[in-house]
Amino acid sequence: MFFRVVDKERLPDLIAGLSSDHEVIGPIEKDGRFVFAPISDPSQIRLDYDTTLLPPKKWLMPPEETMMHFNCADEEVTDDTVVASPRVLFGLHPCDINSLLLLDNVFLQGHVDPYYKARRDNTLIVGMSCTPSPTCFCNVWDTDEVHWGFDIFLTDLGDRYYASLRTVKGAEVLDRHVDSRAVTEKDTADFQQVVHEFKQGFSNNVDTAQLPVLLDAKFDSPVWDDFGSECLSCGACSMVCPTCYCFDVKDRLEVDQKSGARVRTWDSCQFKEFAAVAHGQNFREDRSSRLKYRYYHKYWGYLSKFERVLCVGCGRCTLACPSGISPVKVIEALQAGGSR
Amino acid sequence: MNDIRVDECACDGVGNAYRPWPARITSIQDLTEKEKLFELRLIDPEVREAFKFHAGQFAEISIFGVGEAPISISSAPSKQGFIELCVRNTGDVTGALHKKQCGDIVGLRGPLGRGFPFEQMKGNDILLVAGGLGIAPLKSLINHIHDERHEFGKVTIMYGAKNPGEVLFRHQFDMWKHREDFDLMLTVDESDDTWDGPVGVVTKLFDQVDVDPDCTYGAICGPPVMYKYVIEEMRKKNMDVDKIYMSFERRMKCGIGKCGHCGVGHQYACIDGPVFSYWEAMNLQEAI
Amino acid sequence: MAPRVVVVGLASDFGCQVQITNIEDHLLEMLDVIDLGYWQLASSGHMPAEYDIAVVEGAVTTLEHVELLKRLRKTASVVMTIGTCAHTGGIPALANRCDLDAAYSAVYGEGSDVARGRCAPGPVHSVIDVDYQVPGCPIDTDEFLAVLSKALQGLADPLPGDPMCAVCKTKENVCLLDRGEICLGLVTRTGCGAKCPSLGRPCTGCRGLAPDANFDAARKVLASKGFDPNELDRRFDLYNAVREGVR
Amino acid sequence: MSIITVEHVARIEGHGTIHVELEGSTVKDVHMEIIEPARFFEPMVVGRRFDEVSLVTSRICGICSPNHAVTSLKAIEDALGIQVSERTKLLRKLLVYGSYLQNHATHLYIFSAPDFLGLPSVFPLAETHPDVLERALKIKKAGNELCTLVGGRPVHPVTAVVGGFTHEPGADELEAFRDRLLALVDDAVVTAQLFDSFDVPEFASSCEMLALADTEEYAVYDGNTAALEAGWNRPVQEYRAFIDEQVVGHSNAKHSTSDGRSFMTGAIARVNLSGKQLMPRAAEALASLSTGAVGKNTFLNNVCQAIELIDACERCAVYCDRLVAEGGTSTPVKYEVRAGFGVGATEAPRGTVYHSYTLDDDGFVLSGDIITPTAQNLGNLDADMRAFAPTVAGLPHDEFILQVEELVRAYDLCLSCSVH
Ligand SMILES: Cc1cc2nc3c(=O)[nH]c(=O)nc-3n(C[C@H](O)[C@H](O)[C@H](O)COP(=O)(O)OP(=O)(O)OC[C@H]3O[C@@H](n4cnc5c(N)ncnc54)[C@H](O)[C@@H]3O)c2cc1C
Ligand code: SF4
Ligand code: SF4
Ligand code: SF4
Repeated sequence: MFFRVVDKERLPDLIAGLSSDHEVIGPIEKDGRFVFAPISDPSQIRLDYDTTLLPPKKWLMPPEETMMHFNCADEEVTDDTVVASPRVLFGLHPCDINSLLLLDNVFLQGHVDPYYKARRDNTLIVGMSCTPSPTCFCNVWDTDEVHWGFDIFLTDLGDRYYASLRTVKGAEVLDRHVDSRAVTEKDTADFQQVVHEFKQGFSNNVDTAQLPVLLDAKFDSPVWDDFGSECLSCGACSMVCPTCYCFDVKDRLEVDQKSGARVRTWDSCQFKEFAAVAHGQNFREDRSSRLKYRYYHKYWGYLSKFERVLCVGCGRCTLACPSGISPVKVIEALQAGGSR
Repeated sequence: MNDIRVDECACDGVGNAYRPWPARITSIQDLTEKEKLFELRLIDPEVREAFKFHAGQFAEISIFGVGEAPISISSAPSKQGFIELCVRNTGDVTGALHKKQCGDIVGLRGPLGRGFPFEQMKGNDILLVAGGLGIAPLKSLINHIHDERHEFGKVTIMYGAKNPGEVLFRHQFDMWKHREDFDLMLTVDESDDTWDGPVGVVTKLFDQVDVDPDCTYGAICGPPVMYKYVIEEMRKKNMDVDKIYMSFERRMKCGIGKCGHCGVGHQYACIDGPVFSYWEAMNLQEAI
Repeated sequence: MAPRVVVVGLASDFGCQVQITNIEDHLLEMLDVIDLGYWQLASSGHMPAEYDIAVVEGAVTTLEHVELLKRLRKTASVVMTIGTCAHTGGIPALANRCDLDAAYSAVYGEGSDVARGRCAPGPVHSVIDVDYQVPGCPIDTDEFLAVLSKALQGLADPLPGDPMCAVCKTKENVCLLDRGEICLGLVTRTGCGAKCPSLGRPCTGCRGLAPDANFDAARKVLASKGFDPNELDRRFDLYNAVREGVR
Repeated sequence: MSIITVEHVARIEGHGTIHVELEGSTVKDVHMEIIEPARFFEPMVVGRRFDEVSLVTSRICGICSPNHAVTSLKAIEDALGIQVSERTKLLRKLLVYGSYLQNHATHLYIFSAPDFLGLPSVFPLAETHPDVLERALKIKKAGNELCTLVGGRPVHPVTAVVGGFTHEPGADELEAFRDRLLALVDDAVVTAQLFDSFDVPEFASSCEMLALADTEEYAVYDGNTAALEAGWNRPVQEYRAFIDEQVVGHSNAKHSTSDGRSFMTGAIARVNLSGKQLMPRAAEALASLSTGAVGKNTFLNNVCQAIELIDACERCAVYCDRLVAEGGTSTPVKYEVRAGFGVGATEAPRGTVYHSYTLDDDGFVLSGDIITPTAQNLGNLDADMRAFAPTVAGLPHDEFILQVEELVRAYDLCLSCSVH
């Protein structure tokens, strides 16, 4: 990786430059919180954002997307293309960039998911350093740092950015759109100082020792019933999670009943029908088993395949859950062993 | 940068893995009141050629406007160009499929999942235990063994159905029995006057067999409640935990490890299974 | 042959039938795939003797309605209800919360002779079996078309059973509970695209109780946000006064 | 004596039966029986909180739901002493006009036009007069979309709450809609010409006419109630003093009188009272009517609705522009909950609608009173039928019935409203 330094005042140049041939998506304010949305004017962007309501996954795998159009009479697919236009995801925090790496594992390995891949291939990622907020616990999973999965990463040094350039594309757009200069020793020293302070800023320090073992060993723990009784099975946690990727597939017919579209929508393992099969059998009928499964899959199922947990500690689920259920509380309860 | 279209992006060589391919129904056989046996032939020769499967794998059957359903392939991998599916009418897709006629077209995607370790099983005795519709995936294995019968030792099939009317593939079993390729043991939960065989759950049949645990592979498929009891019997016969295989049914939307529905313990039934060894299954929460 | 459809209104504001006329862009296409046998709102003519699909709007409030429904169930192979009135009793069923006789006297005066033959307002499924339901006050036209399509194909009723919040999240709404309002999306059946919360108004429960709702937990949520937990029940009554009728 | 009944009269909103008693060809009695079941809205709002009232009353009618919502909000605000912003008023007027476009297009084309074209419904027009059907659906759709733009959906607005709106359309949406409305003016003019071209009987109702009237503009949201013949003009707060309701034996809906006289409310009353305040193209259409003036021929209510369509398109375009240009906010104003009594009135497509509520200290409703346009018009409809039926009693049976039905439909009844 190599590095450049960009003055803060010059940042709008980068955004404006990127806008000339990309759709630039960045954090903007909405009703006192933030969302990733198209930026029409660089001044809209709010790089001081804590976290967004929905994670960046929605720009790679929208909540609802058409997979193909079909014709019923001959069971023929008439169109299964998706057009992915060039995009920049601007200002992603390390946790969110890491979340994309976790999604990549699922969608780009084995049978490649062409819809995700098309968008991913055509998306440039500009990361941005952040300040820990009370619900963050990325430090726990080492997802507070990111070393791959972006084109440019900007670390805020107060009056300037320390820009890490990961890809040729990243280096090229930076060079093209904005004045930058070489890194001095002072810059790197300031960078280290900023990172050091950042690492001190976390308030959650969850004990994750032997989590997969705990999940198996305490599979029948009353902890799950306690959380289950408070869970609304609303699925909010899954929707806002940058790493939850489950989906449902449905066919929709046109009014003429002759053609239609196969559509996928975000789904949640918290929904009752999620694991129901024919003949009235449901593998996860009760709330607590569904709530447990979400953690079980995140901290063990996924880990068993990809050697990482399926959580980046962004805290969105904590903010979204009406009942205040959070990974931090769940893991702590499991570690403590008893009920909450 | 330019727009990228899905069809331009290099996927795993076979194009869009979610895209069903048209297949023609070449024959339909009524098996029971609820089950029919469909024979399908993929229309595109290239796709047909690429459709190479193992016993225990499944396919996604698609009827546009209704949806998709995962169905085990019942025919033997050695049978080229066609696949057979034994389908019970239980809902939307299976119901719509049951309404189709010979010559109609449906969508097909696959083969999917991990099947039985056929090569590894060679040279051994085989004990297959099926309950009800569970015979569907096992039939592929039986057919395959049948095609390479000389590679196997003793082959025993235990099959339990609710009542004589629900016994699937009776005709074929009679044929095999006749040729003494297999030891076939059938039982029903409730008998009627057409039945002169054993009555009771399938595990009762274990009293009647000798198993050499050193060289016997087990294969199980049936309703969820069945596995525990069958495994108990197999373990009583000292069969190794890693020589017992079983196929699981879970809800599935994609069949390729993305949609998340078929989670069983820390695995996915669609790509890590649907066939698991008992050793694996023991380590899967909520599996058995 | 296109199945013959009759559209019948019980006690309602006709809003859902109006919503059918509001399918402007697809109205004629829709009339191509069905044979519209009877629709008092839009066409002259009498109810035919034979029909396949009966679409029912409105709550049951009179003995005549009860008889009519029984007749529909006998004749039609498919009964589909549209709207909250038919689904839960809706707003008309709020009348259950008042003394009907007193209400009657209040509206018509003591001993009046009109509006007789009434019964306690309730949902259609309290009288006959229902095959398909389009909940909502009023119905969403797209959902109506989707359910109609399922009915035409004979597929299972696709009514979702989960609460509203997940869809609300996908709309990137700041939760109204966090903005100091009581939102019934916690327990209300999803399927409307979280329309009200997305427009800044709390969910009022018009789609009925989500079968998998956790009412107890939702009361606790309200309490934790500083509201009176019983407000959940009181507010939910608005469209769900016949609570045991909520499916 | 023979009795003719037309049960469940088609193409009206709600269930009603026309009852005619004939002796030979002499009409002995004729009236409208409202069999739409009673729905008890007034007792139902009792005990609900003030901020739930508009949700309940909106469900009085699926067509004029925006009017019931807005009217009850006005009544509640009156009770709580809330003054809403100009911007809120403008948005509410758009909602009201959205229901005009929607209602008038539905009533004219889907309910009434088949009468004049000799068809059972509007749908066969798809074959014979596709342009007419297309125009009908286009206007109707614009009405729906105007309601959706402001209220969030065509029926039962979501965003209108006590004190303001929870959401309002963006400037780009308003500008796009303005363009669309301006493009619709010609369609509305053609509609007026079409209905002007239909033959209607020469008939003069003996009735009084009531509508809101306002010095500022064509009244739909603000204003006092004015009487055309009696010439008075009184604040809506006094509505109980100038409208009496009576229970009549044959109807689940009550009948109304003013000063002992039956009266008419709706488009024809508004055009008579406020015609001078119509927008230019609408005024032009009114001036060029083949009948010269509308006067008191209730059959001409249809044409008056068509003229209001023109006016609505022109006027709403201006409102859209003002909303873009003027700024301000529609965010609900702050208020305190307290006891009180309040009245609200607006002009619904079918006439003036009045709501009033008494609230207790915590803002729960102690009593409510609602008078809908149809409930006001029914008495006059019976009077008109009694006057009109004998003049056509000599016609062949089917034609006789059709003429009576046409009169009924000209009223654009909303029976579900009438039995609120
Ligand atoms: C690996 C595998 C192999 C199978 N092999 C066979 C076979 O050989 N023959 C056979 O008849 N059936 C087989 N099944 C079961 C078959 O897939 C389901 O019965 C079928 O999906 C039901 O689909 P449907 O649309 O007809 O029913 P639906 O109308 O979708 O549903 C009926 C019920 O089934 C549940 N369900 C919905 N989707 C699924 C799903 N994808 N999987 C399971 N249940 C679901 C629903 O919750 C509902 O309760 C297999 C399933 C799996 C996972
Ligand atoms: S589980 Fe929660 S904290 Fe972890 S990535 Fe998902 S939303 Fe963020
Ligand atoms: S957000 Fe909370 S209440 Fe909702 S499903 Fe997730 S854990 Fe349960
Ligand atoms: S606003 Fe309502 S529907 Fe949306 S998340 Fe919050 S409680 Fe759920």
